[in-house]
Amino acid sequence: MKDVKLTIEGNKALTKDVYKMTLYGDCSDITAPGQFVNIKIDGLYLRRPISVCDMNWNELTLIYKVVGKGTLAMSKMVKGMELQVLTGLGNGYDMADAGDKPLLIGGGVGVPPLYNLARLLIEKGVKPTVILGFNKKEEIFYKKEFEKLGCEVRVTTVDGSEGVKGFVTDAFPEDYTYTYCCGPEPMLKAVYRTAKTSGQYSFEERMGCGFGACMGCSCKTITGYKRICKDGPVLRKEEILWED
Amino acid sequence: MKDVKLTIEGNKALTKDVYKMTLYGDCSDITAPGQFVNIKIDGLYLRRPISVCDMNWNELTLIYKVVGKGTLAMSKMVKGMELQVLTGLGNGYDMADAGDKPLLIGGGVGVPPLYNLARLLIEKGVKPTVILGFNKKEEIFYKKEFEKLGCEVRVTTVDGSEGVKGFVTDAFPEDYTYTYCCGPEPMLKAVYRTAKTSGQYSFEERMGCGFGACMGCSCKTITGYKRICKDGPVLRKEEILWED
Amino acid sequence: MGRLSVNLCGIELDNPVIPASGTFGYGYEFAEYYDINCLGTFSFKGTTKEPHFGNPTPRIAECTNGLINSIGLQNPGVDKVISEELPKLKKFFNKPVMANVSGFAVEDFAFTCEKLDKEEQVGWLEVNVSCPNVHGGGMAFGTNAETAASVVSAVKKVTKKSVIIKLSPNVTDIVTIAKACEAAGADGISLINTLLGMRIDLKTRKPVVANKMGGFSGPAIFPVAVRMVYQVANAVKVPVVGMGGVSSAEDVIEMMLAGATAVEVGAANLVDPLASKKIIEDLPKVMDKYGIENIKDIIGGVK
Amino acid sequence: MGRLSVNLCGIELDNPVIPASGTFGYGYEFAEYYDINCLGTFSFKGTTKEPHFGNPTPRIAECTNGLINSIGLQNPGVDKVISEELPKLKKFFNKPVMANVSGFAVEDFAFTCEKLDKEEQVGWLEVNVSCPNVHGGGMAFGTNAETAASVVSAVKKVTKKSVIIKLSPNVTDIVTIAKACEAAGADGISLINTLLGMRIDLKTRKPVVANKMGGFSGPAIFPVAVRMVYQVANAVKVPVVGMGGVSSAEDVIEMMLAGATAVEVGAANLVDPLASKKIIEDLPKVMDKYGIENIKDIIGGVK
Ligand SMILES: Cc1cc2nc3c(=O)[nH]c(=O)nc-3n(C[C@H](O)[C@H](O)[C@H](O)COP(=O)(O)OP(=O)(O)OC[C@H]3O[C@@H](n4cnc5c(N)ncnc54)[C@H](O)[C@@H]3O)c2cc1C
Ligand SMILES: Cc1cc2nc3c(=O)[nH]c(=O)nc-3n(C[C@H](O)[C@H](O)[C@H](O)COP(=O)(O)OP(=O)(O)OC[C@H]3O[C@@H](n4cnc5c(N)ncnc54)[C@H](O)[C@@H]3O)c2cc1C
Ligand SMILES: Cc1cc2nc3c(=O)[nH]c(=O)nc-3n(C[C@H](O)[C@H](O)[C@H](O)COP(=O)(O)O)c2cc1C
Ligand SMILES: Cc1cc2nc3c(=O)[nH]c(=O)nc-3n(C[C@H](O)[C@H](O)[C@H](O)COP(=O)(O)O)c2cc1C
Ligand code: FES
Ligand code: FES
Repeated sequence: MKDVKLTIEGNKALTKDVYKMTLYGDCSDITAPGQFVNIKIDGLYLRRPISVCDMNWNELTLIYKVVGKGTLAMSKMVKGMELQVLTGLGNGYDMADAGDKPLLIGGGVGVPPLYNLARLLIEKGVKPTVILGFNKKEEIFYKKEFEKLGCEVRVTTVDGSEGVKGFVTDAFPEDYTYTYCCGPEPMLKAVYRTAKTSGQYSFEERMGCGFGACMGCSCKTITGYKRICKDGPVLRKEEILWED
Repeated sequence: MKDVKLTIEGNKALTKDVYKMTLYGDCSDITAPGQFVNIKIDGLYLRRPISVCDMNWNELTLIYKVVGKGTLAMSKMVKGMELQVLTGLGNGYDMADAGDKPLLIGGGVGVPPLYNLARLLIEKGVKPTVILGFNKKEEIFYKKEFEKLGCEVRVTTVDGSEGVKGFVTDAFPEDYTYTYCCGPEPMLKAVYRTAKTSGQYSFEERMGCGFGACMGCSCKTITGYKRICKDGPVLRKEEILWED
Repeated sequence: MGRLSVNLCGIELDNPVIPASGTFGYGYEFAEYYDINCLGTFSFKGTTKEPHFGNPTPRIAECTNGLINSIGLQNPGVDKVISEELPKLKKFFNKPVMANVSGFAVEDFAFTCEKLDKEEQVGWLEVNVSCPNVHGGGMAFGTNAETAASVVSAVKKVTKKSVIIKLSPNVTDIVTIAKACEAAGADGISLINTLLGMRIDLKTRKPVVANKMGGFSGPAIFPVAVRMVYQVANAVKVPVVGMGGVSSAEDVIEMMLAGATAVEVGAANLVDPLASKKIIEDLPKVMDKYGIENIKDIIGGVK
Repeated sequence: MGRLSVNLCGIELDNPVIPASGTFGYGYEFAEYYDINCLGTFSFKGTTKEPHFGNPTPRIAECTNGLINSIGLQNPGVDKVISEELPKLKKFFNKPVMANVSGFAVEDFAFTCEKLDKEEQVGWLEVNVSCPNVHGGGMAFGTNAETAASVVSAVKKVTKKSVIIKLSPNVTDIVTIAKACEAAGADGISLINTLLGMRIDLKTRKPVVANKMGGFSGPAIFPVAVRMVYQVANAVKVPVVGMGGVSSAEDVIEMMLAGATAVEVGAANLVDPLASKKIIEDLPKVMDKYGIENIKDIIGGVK
C-alpha cells in the first residue's frame, strides 16, 4: 500500500457511461493482477475503489462506469490533473493455479481487472479463453484489446445484439483448467454453479478504508471472516459462502 | 443584489499579506461606494464579505488581507479562474453629504472602500483629504493610488516608520466638511470622538447571509436595530450606539 | 394538481419545498430577488410575544459544511408582525404562510398563537419548542415529552389552524417526544431544529459566537435529520415536515423517502439566495431520473 | 518531556494524539505503513466477551464530510484478543495501549475488563457504553446516567487500570451522565462516539447500510463534539479525551482548548492512513503559529 499522487494522462469514454483513465506516477506497490486502488475525489469523503485494469511501469489504466457522484466527477477530469491514490490494495489473483487453459470471465465493469491478468498469463505463455458478458452491443468494451493480446474472446449479450445471446455461463467452453472471475454477484454465483473447475472470484463491497482497518467490508467465508479489501477482493471458490 | 460569476483578471500581493484582486464580469448591481460583495469559496460554507475597492464598468477591484482559510484560498487563485460572487450588497456611502472638503479616513483593510468613494467624489469635483492609517511602513498600500486621483493624502503609522507617528486621529486637518470612515472598531470609535463634523462610518460583523435574511449581523443603533449587511455596513454618526 | 404537489395538514402545496424559519426573514429580501410564489410556502422568522433583539454578536460561526448561529430569536414581537410584516407580505406572496412561533413559557406560546390565529394569511402555526424554558430551569421545552406536549395542548386550545410542532434534535429519544405531541393534538411534526454546537477561535481562544454555543445546521447535519425524520414518521400518523441540511432536489427526495410530507430548506438559502427556487426547478428532472411520477407517492417510501 | 506531552490518568503520553477505536484495528494495518510508536497511544477495536461478526453488509455510507458505519462491534472476542492480538502488537508497539471494551450487559463489561486488567500492555480501559443494552430494552447504556454509572462501578471493581468511560452523544443531557460516571469512579471520560444517522439510496430506495441506521462521524460532527467536550470538561474533574471529526492539528488544539486532555482521531485514519502521523508532525508548527509553548498549557484554555 502506498498513497501517491498520480497525473492523469488520458480519460475518454469507451461507451456511453464507461470511461478509461490512464494515470502516470509511482505504481510500485501494485504487485498482482486483480488488486485495486482507492481514489480521493475532491468534495467526497470516502475514497472510491477501482480495480487495476492494467499497469505498466509508471502507467496505470483504470476503467470505470459512471454510477454516482464520484465516478461522475472522475469522468470530467482532464489530462494534467493530479489524483491522490492509494495503490496496491487487496490480494489480487494468484496465477499459480491457472493451468494451461484458464477461463477468464468478466461481466460489465468486472471486465477490467481480467485484462491485466490475461496479459500477464500470456506473458507467462498461457493462453486464456475470455468470456465477456454485457447487456447489449452498445455496452461492449475491450473486446479488441483482449483479442490483440492473443486470447480467445467470447462475448455474450443478454439481448443477443452481439455474440452469444444470454449470460456468460451460456458461452462456457468444453475444456478449461481453472476459472478467474469478476463481475456482479449474481454472475459470480452463476459461474460458481456452472464452472467445473476450481477458481478465484473477485467480490465488491462498500468500503470505509480499503486497507483492512475498519471492518466495513467483512464477509463470512468457510474459512472464517474475511475483509474484502484486504483478505480479498479475490476469494477462492473453496472458501466462498453464499449468504442467500 | 445579483449572484454572478466573475473571472479573475489579476491577483497580486500589495504587501506581505494584503492582496489586490481584479475581476471581470457583470457588476451592474454595485450602485454606491462602500458596498461589498460576498464571495463563495470552494470547500468553505459561508461566503466571505469583501468591500468594493473600485468598480469600472465590468471590472471589479477588491483588496483583502489574508487572515484565515478563505482569504488564504483567495490569495492562491490565479487569472482565468471563476468566482461566484453576490454583488451590490449593503447601503454604501451617501455622497450627498460630503460638502466641499470631506475627510476620508481608512485604517488597514478599511482603506479599500474609500478608494472608490474618493474617485467618485473627485469625478463630482470634490477634492477629499484622505488619512490612511497603518501599523508600520511595510503595511502601507494604495497611498500612490489615492495621490494619483488628486487627493491630499496623509499617512499615519503606529511606529512612525512613515508619515505621522500615531493613529489616524493624529493627522486630522484643521478644516473639513464631513467624515467618511472605514476601519477596525477601535479606530471608528476614536474618529467618532475626534471628528468635529457629522459623518458615515462603515462597520464589520460576522455574517451568515450578507443580504439581510438571517439577522446574524444585527446591531443596536439609536434609531433601532439594524443589520450591518443590509441597513449598513455604513451607519451615520447620529445613529451609532457604542455598546461598550 | 401538478406532480410536485403535496397536502400538508389539509392545505395543498404546489410543491413540498419550504424555506425554513430564520433563514428567510419575512420574505422580502428574497422577494426582491425572485418571485417567491414559486415556493410551496415558507416559514417566517420565529415570532415571540414580545420583541427581542436576541443575543450579542458575533452570532455566526463557520463550520465544515455548515454554520453555527446564535441569533436568539431576534424579532419585532407578534403585534408588529401582525401590523407590519403580514400586510407587507400580502403584496408579494399570495399563498398561506407558515407562522413560526417561539416562547419562554407555555403562556407565551398560547398568547402569540392566539393572535396569529386571526390572521388569514397564516396557514399553519409552526411551534418551535427548542428555546430554553425559563420556568423549567432553562432546558428547552422540546427536550422533554411532557413539556413539549403541554405547549401543544395550550396552543391547540386557542387556534383552529393546524399546529405543527417543531422538535429539537438534541434529545435521547425523539420518538417519545413526537408521540406525546401527537397525543396532545399536534397536526404535524417538523424536525429537526439545529444541533447544539460550538467553535473556538484559535487566535483569540474565545468561542466564535459571543453566546459560546449555538445552533449548528447545514449539509453536515443531514444524516442526523434523515434518521430522525425516519424514526418519527414511522411512529406517528400525522405528517412530518423534514429539514436539516437539505440543499438539493436529491436531498428533498431522500427526506421524503424517509417519511417527510414536505421539506424545509434552511442554511442553503443563506449561502445561495436562489437555493429554494433552484431546488424546485430541479425536482422534475431528478424525479424523472429516479422514476418518480408524483412526488407524493414517495412519502415514507423507503424500503 | 517534550512540548507535546500530556498526562492521561497518570500515564505520560508523548503527544495527545490517539487513533480512535474502530478506525485503527489492532494496529498492524498501519504498522505496515509507518512506525506507530510516534502515536500518543491508540485505542484498539471495541472488544467484547464473545466473538462477534457484527452487522450485515453494506456497513458503510458516504455522507457530506463524514461517513456512517454500522460495523456492529466485529471482533474476535476478548480471549483471542489476549492470546493473539496483544502478543502481535507487542512486536511493533512499545507503549501502553488503550483497550476499548463493549458489552450488551453489565456483566459483559466486567468480564472483559477483568481479563484485560491482567495484560501488561493495556494502559487504560476505554469502556464504550454506546452499544444497545439488551437487558435495558435496547437503548444504549450510555443514554442513561444510572446505567452508564452502573457499568463504571462494575468495571472499577475488577480492575486497577484507569477506566475511561466513552459516552454517546445521542443524549439530551451529556453533563448529567458524565457526572454520574465520575461519581461512580471513572478515571476519565471520552467523547463523543458517533451520532446516530441514516442515508437512503435514491435508486434502490433502501437505507444505504443494511442495518438501516448507523454511527455518523467525520469532520461534519466536529462542532457537536467540541460543544460536548466543553460542557463535560467544565463539569467534571477527571480528564476528558475529546474526539469527533478531528482531522488536523488545528482541530486537536481546538478540542484541547475546549477541555480535552488528549484527542482521538477516528474517521480521518480511514480516508488517509497517514492522518494521525501527519497531525502529530504538524502540531509543533501550528502551536508556534498560535503562540503555544507546551500543549498541556492550553487544556481547557477557552476564555
Ligand atoms: C474492490 C473494488 C473494485 C472495483 N472496481 C471497479 C472498476 O474497476 N470499475 C468500476 O466501474 N467500478 C469498480 N468498483 C465499483 C466502484 O467502486 C463504484 O462504482 C464507485 O465507488 C461508485 O462511486 P460513485 O461515487 O460514483 O457512486 P455513489 O453511489 O455516489 O457512491 C456512494 C458510495 O457507495 C460506494 N459504492 C457505490 N457503488 C459501489 C460498488 N458497486 N461497490 C462498492 N462500493 C460502491 C462508493 O464507493 C461510495 O462510498 C469496484 C468496487 C470495489 C469494491
Ligand atoms: C462588510 C464587510 C466588508 C469587508 N471588507 C473587507 C475588505 O475589503 N478587505 C478585507 O481584507 N477584509 C474585509 N472584510 C473582512 C473579511 O470579510 C474577513 O477578513 C474574511 O471574511 C476572513 O475570512 P477567512 O476565511 O480568511 O478567515 P476565517 O477566520 O477563517 O473566517 C471564518 C469566518 O469568520 C468570518 N470573519 C473573519 N474575520 C471577519 C471580519 N473581520 N469581519 C467579518 N467576518 C469575519 C468569515 O467571513 C468567516 O465566516 C470585510 C468584512 C465585512 C463584514
Ligand atoms: C440563522 C438561523 C436562524 C434560525 N432561526 C430559527 C427560528 O427563528 N425558528 C426556528 O424554528 N428555527 C430556526 N432556525 C432553524 C432552521 O429553521 C432549521 O430548523 C435548521 O437550521 C435546520 O435546517 P438547515 O440545516 O437546512 O439549516 C434557524 C436557523 C438558522 C441557520
Ligand atoms: C468504522 C468505525 C468503527 C468504530 N468502532 C468503534 C468501536 O468499536 N468502539 C468505540 O468505542 N467506538 C467506535 N467508533 C467510534 C470512534 O471511535 C469515534 O468515537 C467516532 O468515530 C468519532 O470520531 P471521528 O469523527 O474522528 O470518527 C467507530 C467509528 C468508526 C468510523
Ligand atoms: S473497507 Fe475497511 S476493512 Fe475493508
Ligand atoms: S448577515 Fe444575514 S442578516 Fe446580515
